Amino acid sequence: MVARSPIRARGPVGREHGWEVSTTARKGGLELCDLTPYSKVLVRAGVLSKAAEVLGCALGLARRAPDGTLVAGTGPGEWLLVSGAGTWPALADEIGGGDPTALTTVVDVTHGGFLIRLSGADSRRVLEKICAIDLSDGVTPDGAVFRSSVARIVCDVIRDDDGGVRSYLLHGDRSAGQYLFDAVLDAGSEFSIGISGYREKEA
Amino acid sequence: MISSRRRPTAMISRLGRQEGELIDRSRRLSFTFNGVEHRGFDGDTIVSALMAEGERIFSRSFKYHRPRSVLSATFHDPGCIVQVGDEPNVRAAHRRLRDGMAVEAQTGWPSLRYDVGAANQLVGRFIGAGFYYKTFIKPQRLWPTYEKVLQRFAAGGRVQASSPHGTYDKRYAHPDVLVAGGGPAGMAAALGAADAGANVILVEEEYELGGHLRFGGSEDLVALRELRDEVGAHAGIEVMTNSVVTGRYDDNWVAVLQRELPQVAERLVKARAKTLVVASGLIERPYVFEGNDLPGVMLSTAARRLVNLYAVKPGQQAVVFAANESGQAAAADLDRVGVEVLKVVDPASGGELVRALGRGQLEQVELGDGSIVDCDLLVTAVGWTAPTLLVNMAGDRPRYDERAARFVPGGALPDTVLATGGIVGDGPLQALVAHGRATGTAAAHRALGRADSIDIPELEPAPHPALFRARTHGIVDYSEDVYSKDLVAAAREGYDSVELLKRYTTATMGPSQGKLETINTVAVLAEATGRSIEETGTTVWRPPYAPISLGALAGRILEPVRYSPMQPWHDSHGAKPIVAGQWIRPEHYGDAAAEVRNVRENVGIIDVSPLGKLDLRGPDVSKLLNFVYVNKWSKLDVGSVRYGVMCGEDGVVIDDGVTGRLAADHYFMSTTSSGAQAVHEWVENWLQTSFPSWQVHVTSMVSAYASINIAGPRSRELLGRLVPDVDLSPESFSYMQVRTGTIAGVPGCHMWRIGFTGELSFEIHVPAGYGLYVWERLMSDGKDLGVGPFGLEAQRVMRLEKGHFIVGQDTDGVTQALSAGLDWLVKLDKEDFAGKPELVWQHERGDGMRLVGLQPSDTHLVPAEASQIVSPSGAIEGRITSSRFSPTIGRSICLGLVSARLAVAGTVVTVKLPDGRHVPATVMEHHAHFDPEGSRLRG
Amino acid sequence: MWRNFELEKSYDVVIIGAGVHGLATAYYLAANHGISKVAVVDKGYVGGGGSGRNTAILRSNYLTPEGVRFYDRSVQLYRTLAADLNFNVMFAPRGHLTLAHNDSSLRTMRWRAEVNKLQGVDSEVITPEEIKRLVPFMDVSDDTRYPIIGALYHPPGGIIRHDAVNWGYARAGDRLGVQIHQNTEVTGIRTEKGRVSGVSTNRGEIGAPIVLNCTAGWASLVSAMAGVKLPIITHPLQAAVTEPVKMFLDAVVVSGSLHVYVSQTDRGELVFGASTDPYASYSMRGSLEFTEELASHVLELMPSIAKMRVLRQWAGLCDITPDFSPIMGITEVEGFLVDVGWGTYGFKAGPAAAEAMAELVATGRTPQLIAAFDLARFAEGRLASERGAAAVGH
Amino acid sequence: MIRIPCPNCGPRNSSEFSYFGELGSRPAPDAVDPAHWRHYLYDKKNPAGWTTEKWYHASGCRKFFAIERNTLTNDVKSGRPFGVESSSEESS
Repeated sequence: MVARSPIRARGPVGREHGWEVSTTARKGGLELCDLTPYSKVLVRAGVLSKAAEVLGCALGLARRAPDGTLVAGTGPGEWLLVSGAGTWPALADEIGGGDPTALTTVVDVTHGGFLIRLSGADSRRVLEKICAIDLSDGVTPDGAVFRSSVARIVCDVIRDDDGGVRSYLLHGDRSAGQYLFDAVLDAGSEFSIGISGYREKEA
Repeated sequence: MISSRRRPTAMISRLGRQEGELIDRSRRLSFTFNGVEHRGFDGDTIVSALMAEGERIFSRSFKYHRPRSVLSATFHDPGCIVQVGDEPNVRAAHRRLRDGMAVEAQTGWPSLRYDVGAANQLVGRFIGAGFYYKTFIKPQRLWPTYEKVLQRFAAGGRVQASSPHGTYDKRYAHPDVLVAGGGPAGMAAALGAADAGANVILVEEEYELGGHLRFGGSEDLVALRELRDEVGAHAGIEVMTNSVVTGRYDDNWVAVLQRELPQVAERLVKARAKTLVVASGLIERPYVFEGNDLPGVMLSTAARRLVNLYAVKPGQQAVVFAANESGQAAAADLDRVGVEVLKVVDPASGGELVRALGRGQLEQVELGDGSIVDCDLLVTAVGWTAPTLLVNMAGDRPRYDERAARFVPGGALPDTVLATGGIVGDGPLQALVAHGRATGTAAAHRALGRADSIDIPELEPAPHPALFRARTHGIVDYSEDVYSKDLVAAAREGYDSVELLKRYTTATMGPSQGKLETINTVAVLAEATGRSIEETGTTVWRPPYAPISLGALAGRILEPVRYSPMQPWHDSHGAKPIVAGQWIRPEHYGDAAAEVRNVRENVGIIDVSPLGKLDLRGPDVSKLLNFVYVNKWSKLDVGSVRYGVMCGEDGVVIDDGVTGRLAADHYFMSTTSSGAQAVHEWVENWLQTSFPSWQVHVTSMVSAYASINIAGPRSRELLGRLVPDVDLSPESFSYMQVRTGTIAGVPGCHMWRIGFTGELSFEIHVPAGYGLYVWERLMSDGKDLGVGPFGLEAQRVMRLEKGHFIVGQDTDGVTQALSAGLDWLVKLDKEDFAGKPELVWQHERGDGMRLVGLQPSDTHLVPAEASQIVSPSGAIEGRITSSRFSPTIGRSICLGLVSARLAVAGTVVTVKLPDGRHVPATVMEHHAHFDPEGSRLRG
Repeated sequence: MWRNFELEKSYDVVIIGAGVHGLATAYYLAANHGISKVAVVDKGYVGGGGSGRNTAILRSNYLTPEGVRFYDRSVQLYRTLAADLNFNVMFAPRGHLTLAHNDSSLRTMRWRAEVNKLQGVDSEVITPEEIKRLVPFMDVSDDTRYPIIGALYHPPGGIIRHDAVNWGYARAGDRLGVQIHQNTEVTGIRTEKGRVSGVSTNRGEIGAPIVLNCTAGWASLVSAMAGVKLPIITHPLQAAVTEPVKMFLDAVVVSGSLHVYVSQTDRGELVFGASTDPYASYSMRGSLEFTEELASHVLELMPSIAKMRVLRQWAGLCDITPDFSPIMGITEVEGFLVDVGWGTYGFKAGPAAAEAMAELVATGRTPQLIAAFDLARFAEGRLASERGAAAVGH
Repeated sequence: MIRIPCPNCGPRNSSEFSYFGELGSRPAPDAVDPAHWRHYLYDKKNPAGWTTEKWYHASGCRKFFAIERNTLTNDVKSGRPFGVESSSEESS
């Protein structure tokens, strides 16, 4: 039994948590990485609900829970939880109990989306070729979240710098994963973008 | 007669080093012009290199094929448009020379020098403006023939079908301040804005910053270096040279075209500028007089550019008609480099220019005192045009300033747009810089939301004599070959408003879009009609400011493509791909009929992943379903699924699909593939805007599940081998039910007993990451059962055999639910649902079209889809909407929409085939041609 | 040419809008029915609206029998127009191709072809190879993003010089006694007891027992002056033209799926259009995204012309009706007639609409040719089914 | 590219949105006569000036909202969401 990302694994291939992944080593610099195997959970609840309080993250912002889960406020009353492959974010269980005052929904969307990470000092210059949002630090600093069109695909974009290096997570509809991955690579070719393999415990 | 071109009496040659020259004399480049080898320097434009080598004619005019040379020596020079390799219409007075360029003149047959088309000059006035409208009228059938002849004279270069697309790019930018124009005022504005803390983009059309300072004297060059250094050192300013702001659209959406970048041919920058500073400078305008298009007649700034930027001597003996300082400066430049300035004619002291004379090039100038001066260069300096496009696009209307004899911005700019430099007014360098700086600071303050006001010094247009036309008539529009006489004649005919005149004569419609021509057109019209220029008004400038390639506008090709998780398998198993919206799907794997037979006899699997899938949760889902579907949903048991049809508020069918109830408050809806997004929006629209109190969460799951339909008599056996935890027996899992379980070890799969094909079938929805794995397991584990893949074509055949309609194929944009034969489904006794009133009325009327099954009498004749059903008199009574040959029952089968009165079983209708034959077909009792009772799929 | 007149106190007929519809209606009133005490009033200049802003494509390959019959009449009138008006309108029937990129659009093409043939109009579905022969620059390979799988070929379709048509009708009408009043803006429409009595303008009052609304872009606002509501939404429609190059494209090419149409003028320019702007607006300022979309779609079809440059873009206003079909004929206000709601099809319909409207004015009876396009159809639920194939279709 | 002020996401390019036209109100389906229903379906005010219309942020928050827009200038006043949960907002 094997699960596959919509993005064709390049270079040497291995298995992680039942997913086929690329094991190409990181080279540093501007790079693009397929993290689709990560667990992704969509939470819908009222903005004033108990769930919202537990998630502790307003629309447009992301934070990390103690267990490492990335919580992103992706819409009004909507959150995306990202945790390591094969895990289930503890937060999802905390809020899953239900709220009698407002409908709360927790949906596993791990298989519904691609998740890729674009990182490197030039990542902004790559992204601003295909995304109309202002990527300056003043408008979208580290921890900023927005949903918009990237290369004509709707994506959740999370600015999630990696040890001081500018980095973006892109999450969108799985079927367009290969297309978007290629589009980012194409936009990044001017800046010598590279591909790196799957990284564990990265989120 | 053929006009000939004599060699210039003396070779126009390269001058010694000029202080502000742009050429790098250490870097020689070679290129060809009309196949002949030439050499130039790095930094040369194509035209400066050619002129340095003695070439003078770069094109022939559009209508009369008159020889054309340098006029303005700028991008907009109408006489300097050439073909470079496979690139047409290159601006040769702007484009930098590159080693190996193959430059060709675009007009002139058989050559620039001996041009047959120049014979048009003989007929002269005969093909003046409006000529076409008044001739070639009879006989009318000959117009296409005349047209072909006229087309040969079309201006412009050539495109080639073999040209590669090339690399183009786009990017977005979000500057606080964008400055359009990198002359002194523009540079100062950028500095003023950046010093105030703004992020600035500074855009300059030329290859380097500086504007007119570049071809000025030593003082100008010193000032230029200072400004340029300061700009270059400022971290807050991004400079884009050889770039042009092509337009300012609503909400300060500013388009910048960057040309000739290292890795891309052109890049379109789309900037959302908080404020825009327009510093587009001034364009020198030509003077209208007889012979004003002769090679050797040029503008003062053209002469100064050639001399100072490219060290090219534009002539040997010159007359300068100087109404302003620019003319005086040109005379001084020419004198300095050894051109014999025979006469400087100053209109302020009564000097008058009457006409230029010469055959093929300037030979003599006639002045107002009757004197004739032999010369090969005539320089005119009669005033300026403010290119106001960008401020006009921001809502400003130009106003004529009579004192300055030019149109200026009208003063009605929004807060987000400011102007500085020559477009606003004139002044010494310090005044331009001061105005630019203050304007830049003000722009930054507005962009950054600072309240403090900035004092911007006055900058007024300087008085200038109103000189437009001499006492002779000449060319007004060089690229269109429109003479002032043509304009006068057209105005007399009644085309006496500037818009009508423009359209009738095509003046201002050529490559420079009126930058050089509009003011003279207006002035001549004003003169002809006895109105003032102010009363006459000007035409509306239209974007883009400079032409922009289709490649740059298109940018990278970003056409999203969506793939199913099983696409790699399809690719490696010979699937013929078909484009279905953004999706690529298998049409068949070689033999659709065999795929049909295999499903009917054994078992087949089809990838239906693009199906719309909506996860619906909450206590009010059944209310929602009751509203959006035409049938009833209140009593759907957990574990059951139901078919539903959605209509718009006009009763027209918009989608269909099945929805299952997975748990008390959890439903799963499937929609058509093409309707997936529209249905999602449709559902959200009702929920959010009409029923906000209903508690329903909708999540699109299109991509979350790989969807596979397993169809055929052996489908149960096949699926059973992979499913350990669900009892698939008909007793416990009957038709129109849904179960959730494990398939091939993959948990959380939904299994539906439904069937579009009419066979016993299971539609499984597998977490997408496992889709390919499960597909491969179905293929390998079902080998002995004869499992095979089938594609869309086989599915289309089988659904037609079964009589299932396809929304958008068997229905169209006006097909209401009852016309689709859905009387059985529509529940008019429901309190409310989308489109209900229209369906109530349709039911009462009972008219319109009806979808029916049809079988042609000739069992092997398949009428093409869209064949019309006609009455004996030829009136249209319906059409075939779907047709195929059924391998299962061995005959042709159809669905069709027919008039209600024909929709009676047994009626024989007449089908008109595309080849004209009329054939009979019989209306059937059912839509289904095969197993109408449904015993197979219920089995 | 046409003359300028002082406004008279009253006319037999006042026509609002000096575009092709208004000018041609005036001409046919005078030429066919001897009614020449007619004023055509316009707030701008002759042909300054949609009639001078369209891409001048003529065709009759519509989807419904009534649509085909109607537009075919228009093409017939255009064919002889130069001789009729003694003004060369430069009609060039170069052939018109509507590309199909998928099964469903190919089916619609065949549907149109079959309906066309039944009305005696020359239309045929052709193959990619035949398309390539007609348009050598077209990429008909099947490895493109949206492969071309066929086309509706309509040989009688072509292009014309739109200004010449406007001016030709204006000149001819003027010669027959029609008065054209430019810069004359209608500010009100007067009615008495449910019938029209005249119009108010910025140059004074005019009395008239019959007033025609022949405007585009402003049709619903003008009708509202008479108290008549129209089911119209106004959207800008943009167009663009490139720099000229030597002739390489003979036919008119339309792709509904890619929302683009293109032809090459005798001057060598490519003229492009697309679908209407995505939201209602009276703005004619144009947008950048229009040219971007246009370029990317044109290059899908003809990738080798990437180096051609767009020289100018502009916009006009289109009055879109719910069924993408016009509204012609009487209204609930007696004497107030409409010839509106043309969406993107107005120019090509001009002569036939005008001929029929003139007949309606002269005889008081709605000609059969336009009966299906009455205003009452919306309230009565009898929409014309051009919507069945509502893609771009210029 | 005009900007549309999404009440949730702030101003965004109009290409991120679907346009749903003038706001109208749906007649009760049982009492309605054809003329009124079709007035609801087809008739629009189509003003040259300010109008209230419905937009959907398809590429963003996926919420419907109403804005005031001037159809001559494309000026837009801030958007207002439909049926928000906080009781302080009026739904329309």
